[in-house]
Amino acid sequence: MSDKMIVIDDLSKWYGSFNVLKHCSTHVDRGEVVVVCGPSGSGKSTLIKCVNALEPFQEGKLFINDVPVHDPKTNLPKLRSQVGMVFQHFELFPHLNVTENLTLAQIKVLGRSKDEALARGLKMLDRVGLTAHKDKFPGQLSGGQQQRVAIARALCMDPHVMLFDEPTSALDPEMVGEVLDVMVDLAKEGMTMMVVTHEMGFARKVANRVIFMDQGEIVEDATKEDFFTQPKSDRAIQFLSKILQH
Amino acid sequence: MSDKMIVIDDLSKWYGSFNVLKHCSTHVDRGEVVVVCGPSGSGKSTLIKCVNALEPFQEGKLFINDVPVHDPKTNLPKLRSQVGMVFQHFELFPHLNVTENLTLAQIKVLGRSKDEALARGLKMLDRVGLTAHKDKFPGQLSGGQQQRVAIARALCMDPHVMLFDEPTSALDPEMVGEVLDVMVDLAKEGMTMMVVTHEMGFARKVANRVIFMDQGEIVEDATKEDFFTQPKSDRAIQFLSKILQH
Amino acid sequence: MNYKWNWGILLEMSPEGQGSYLQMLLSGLSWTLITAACAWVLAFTLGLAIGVVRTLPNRFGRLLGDAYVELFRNIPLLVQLFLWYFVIPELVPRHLGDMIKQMPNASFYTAVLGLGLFMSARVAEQVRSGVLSLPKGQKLAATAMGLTTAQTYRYILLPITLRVMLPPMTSEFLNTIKNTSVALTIGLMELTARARSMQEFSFQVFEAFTVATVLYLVTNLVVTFLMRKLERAVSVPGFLGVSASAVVH
Amino acid sequence: MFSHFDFDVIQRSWVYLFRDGMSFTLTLTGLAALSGIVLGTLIAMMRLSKFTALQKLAAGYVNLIRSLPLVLVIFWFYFLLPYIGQWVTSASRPMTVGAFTSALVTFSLFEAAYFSEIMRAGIQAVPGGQTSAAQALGMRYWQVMVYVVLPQAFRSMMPLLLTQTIVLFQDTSLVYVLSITDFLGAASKVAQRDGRLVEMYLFAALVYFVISFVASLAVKQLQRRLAVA
Amino acid sequence: QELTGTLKKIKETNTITIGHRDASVPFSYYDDKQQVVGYAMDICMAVVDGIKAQLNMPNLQVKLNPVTSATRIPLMANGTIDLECGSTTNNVDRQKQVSFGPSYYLTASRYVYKKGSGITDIASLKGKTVVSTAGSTNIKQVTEANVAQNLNLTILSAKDHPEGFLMVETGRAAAFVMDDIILAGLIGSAKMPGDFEISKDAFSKPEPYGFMIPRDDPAFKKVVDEAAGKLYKSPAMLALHAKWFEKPIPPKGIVLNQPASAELKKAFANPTDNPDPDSYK
Ligand SMILES: Nc1ncnc2c1ncn2[C@@H]1O[C@H](COP(=O)(O)OP(=O)(O)OP(=O)(O)O)[C@@H](O)[C@H]1O
Ligand SMILES: Nc1ncnc2c1ncn2[C@@H]1O[C@H](COP(=O)(O)OP(=O)(O)OP(=O)(O)O)[C@@H](O)[C@H]1O
Ligand SMILES: [Mg+2]
Ligand SMILES: [Mg+2]
Repeated sequence: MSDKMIVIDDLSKWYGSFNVLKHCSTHVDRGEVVVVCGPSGSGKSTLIKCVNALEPFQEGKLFINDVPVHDPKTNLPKLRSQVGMVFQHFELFPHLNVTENLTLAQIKVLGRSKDEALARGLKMLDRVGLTAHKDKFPGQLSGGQQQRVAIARALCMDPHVMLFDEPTSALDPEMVGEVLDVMVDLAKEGMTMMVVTHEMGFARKVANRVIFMDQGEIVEDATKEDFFTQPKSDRAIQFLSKILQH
Repeated sequence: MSDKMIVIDDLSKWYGSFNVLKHCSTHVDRGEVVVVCGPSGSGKSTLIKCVNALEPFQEGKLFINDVPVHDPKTNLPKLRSQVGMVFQHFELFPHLNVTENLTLAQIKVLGRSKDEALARGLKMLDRVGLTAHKDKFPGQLSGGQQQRVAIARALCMDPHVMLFDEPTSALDPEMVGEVLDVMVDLAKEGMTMMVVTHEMGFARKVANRVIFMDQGEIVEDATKEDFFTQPKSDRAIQFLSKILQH
Repeated sequence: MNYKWNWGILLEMSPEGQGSYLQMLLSGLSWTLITAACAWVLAFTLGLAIGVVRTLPNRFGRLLGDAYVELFRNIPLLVQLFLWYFVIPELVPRHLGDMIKQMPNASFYTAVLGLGLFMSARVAEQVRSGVLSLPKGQKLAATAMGLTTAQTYRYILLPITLRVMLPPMTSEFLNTIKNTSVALTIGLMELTARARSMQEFSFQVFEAFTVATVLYLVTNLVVTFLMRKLERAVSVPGFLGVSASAVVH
Repeated sequence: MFSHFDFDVIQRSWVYLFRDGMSFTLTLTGLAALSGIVLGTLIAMMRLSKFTALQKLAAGYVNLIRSLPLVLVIFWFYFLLPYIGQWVTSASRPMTVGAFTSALVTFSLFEAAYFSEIMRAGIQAVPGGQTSAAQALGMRYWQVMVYVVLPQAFRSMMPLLLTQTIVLFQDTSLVYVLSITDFLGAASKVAQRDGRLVEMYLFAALVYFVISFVASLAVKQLQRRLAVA
Repeated sequence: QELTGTLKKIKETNTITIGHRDASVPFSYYDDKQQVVGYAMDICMAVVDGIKAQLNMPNLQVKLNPVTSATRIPLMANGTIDLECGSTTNNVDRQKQVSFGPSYYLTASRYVYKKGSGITDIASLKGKTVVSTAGSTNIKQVTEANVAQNLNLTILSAKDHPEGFLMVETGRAAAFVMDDIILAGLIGSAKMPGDFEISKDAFSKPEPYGFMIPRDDPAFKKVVDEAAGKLYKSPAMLALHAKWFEKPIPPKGIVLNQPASAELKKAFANPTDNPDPDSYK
């Protein structure tokens, strides 16, 4: 067992003839928090989706916890169940109530008993502070609450690593805080995390490293300190100046 | 022929049980430019739509050029043809090209000949500086251009008075200027205008009077000078402080 | 009007000897409902399967699904029934054909099959557009949690789609009921056929068709009412179908 | 397997099939679609008018027609139309209505209920501001409708109207129950006369399929073009 | 004198609409050029000539309207057709709805089946599927016989005669119940005429055919009766009968070979619209 949780090695991907990802290489160590940022359309979402094989890629290698994702023989559903993922639009299942959202995959994928799954689900729900809402349906919750349930849902699976794709960008400003708080706690407890976000406050607070992407390339891959104080590329400088204006 | 172009006398209106306009009274003199402002939902659009009877009202009187709008016997289409109106979302007819947009009502409502209507249309189009675009369809024009065509369309009917309902608020900032310029010219040429807008620069430049509405009431009805330098009501003061921050 | 109304005819014995004309019409209604129900089971299962296949990434399956839908919806139902009734038995080996033809209630089975397949193409189209109208993220989220494609459809996509599809499914079911009347051309004694034979036996055209019309209207109201109840029973608080999730996004 | 089939029967009868049968079917489809769309538009306008009585009347009509099988409606009109004609023209005897007229009236009135639902959606999809703008220019209700709202509604609903017309084209085969010589009627007469059921019904199916399929491809093309514009 | 009813309508519209069949060989059917021909059509044209003479309208337009067994009575009742020339059995029930001109043929309700299918008589049909034409007297007779004799038949209804015959041809039904002369015409035009046989026993006595005319219109009926009667009593009638029943007929030139019976000759000599089969003995 190496200390590298995610290894991305010279990964390239095309949509038809459009080259979305170009020779990307990076890694996320166990317990590390890596923030990915960059302008819209630069390939951040695509990259993070490649990590748990939600998107196939044509070239390069990718390992999670030493399991080769690029290998056709790999049991992808099993691998994915060990990687938590949180989406921009929450993607809770609207026809299931909160408890059912939390337990479905535990039962169907991990084969846990109902009681076991429920216990675990309620524990995670408590962790994001929403125990009181356990019988509600997603449509009855605010955006911030939905996103916290989505995080709890991912945590129920006892993931080795958590992926976040702009978890706060679909939220009204007053709800961003409650979601970031949960994520900061997670990071502090030692969860390995790869987070696409423009919340530089979050990056400053808990990131170990920051990756900056532009036009499908990883342009910058630096420690948080280096990235904010001495970005190397012009594009990153430009991007930072725009983002930090707010 | 009195010198009052619009007289609004104790006008009240309800949507079901909701009282949108409460005992509104004011007037617009011939050649005068009156700006209406106030917070969202205060009833500005409703009031201006009552003026040319696009919205019916339940109580009070309203005269345009001495014609009683509240009288069921009044020929409303004829009356409306003498009142130009410009909308927030332009409302050009998307299936007609610019020239057809300009001539349709002249031909069908005023009974002008095609040639006559075309001559008048092109003259007005020239006035808003868009002659080059006469054969384009609305979808091919920018927002600012569309709004200028909409103003030209209203002017083609030789209106006694022009009503504007937030004519610039759906425009990208860089286009607001070109529309305001046209409106300033109009004002300077002596057109009677009633303008709902938050563009205080425009008000400062050409308004004779400013009306401030809140919760369906006309709270303040003052000369431009008085309104900007010594507003009477707290609500207007609050509103101005917010608006002028920008 | 040169027409002798005679509502009493409804209570007179029909020459079939199995009761009054009214009972004859009611037996027609029951054939209508039985045929429609059986055809619907076929249409719904097949339509669901084919609709799902058309949303899967497998190119070949999609092509096959598309071809199926195009085939069954571009030939008039009446012609399809003729193909099943008159043509197919001639194309299969003789003894099998003869067996099919001598089957008791052959027109019932043919109607169920022909109507079922015809409607399945329309159901498949609804299922496909229903699944595709779901936010893509739902499928991604399910996949990301380790659910297999089958599980994703079984537990996530189909339960949502079916809820969203209930109103269009109601009208497709009503269409199935109405379309059974086309099967009178292959001898199915459903409601319209019964009304027609009542007219032929008794010459009271308008009484016969008025009663049939009323029976269809009542059926329609009852089905609509039941489906509303079902809609309410499976509705999810705070979830108004796709439109609601579209607002969130 | 087709060795004992006689596809020559098609060659022998195709003039009759197309000259008598298909021309009936296509004329009926075309005219019924036109009048159905016009009527449907009027019904849609009634449903959206501010007069409750008109709304109710139109809604009642649409719901009634949509609850009935087309076959039943075809029978109804075939027998009832002469009386309706007598009543409308207040003549002393039932009006003589030919098979074609009867079918045309039936399909126009029947499909109008379906077209009206499409047009209602189309009219509702035109932004309210368009109506306000047209009214503000002094246009009357009919002018607003004819020059501003309906052209936009037609344009956005064109694919659906055409798709419904393809359905109508297929539905016309049901005049078979009245022994009218439409395309299917012609095919089945030849089939029965010459005992060539298999060949003729297969051929009829093929012809209906090709026409409907090509037409629906064309509609898809149009839809794509409208989506771009 | 003042014209009323159908005559008035014919006069005013200058057209008479004739309801015809599309496959009642040899009474009224389409030949290979899609023209309507037949024995009943020929008689009808003589009747139309009589009407022309009576109304003094040499240029009277004749409009043809196809009808089926199921549609002919409603269409006559609702005024779509003025005169129906086909193979319509004149019986008491129908006389409550429509009137008839003088009878021009007598035929009994029999059935056709495939040779070698083990059918010998009505009793041997027990439990089998039979077909008849929707709206015909025959389907009513077989339906009633089914109840009365407990035959346990499945009775299908065909839209028209060829469809009914087809059911037997393709094995969908064991027998097609119809007027025997129609059956003879259908067998004659079949691909394999030798395969079929018409039953000996019948579901009815020989019943008269007549052309339908609107009910309660004595003036019109009088004109029709007179014109038809004149033809029936003339030698031309037997020639006409021979033309359709003893000589080759279109489209395929088959010969039905059914010389006129004594009863029929009697009916020609004394034209009558009596619906009672026994009166023709
Ligand atoms: N299914 C697809 N087919 C074709 N092109 C795609 C597809 N999905 C994404 N793209 C393109 O790939 C590029 C990268 O997309 P991606 O969503 O990864 O960007 P991103 O960095 O996440 O942007 P954002 O900040 O807007 O979410 C974009 O140009 C996008 O248009
Ligand atoms: N058709 C309607 N039915 C019911 N309430 C309405 C209707 N139209 C407007 N209202 C309500 O009337 C009030 C006044 O609306 P109006 O559009 O006149 O406000 P406004 O001052 O123009 O606001 P804004 O600056 O947002 O345009 C609002 O509260 C609005 O919700
Ligand atoms: Mg993204
Ligand atoms: Mg407003």
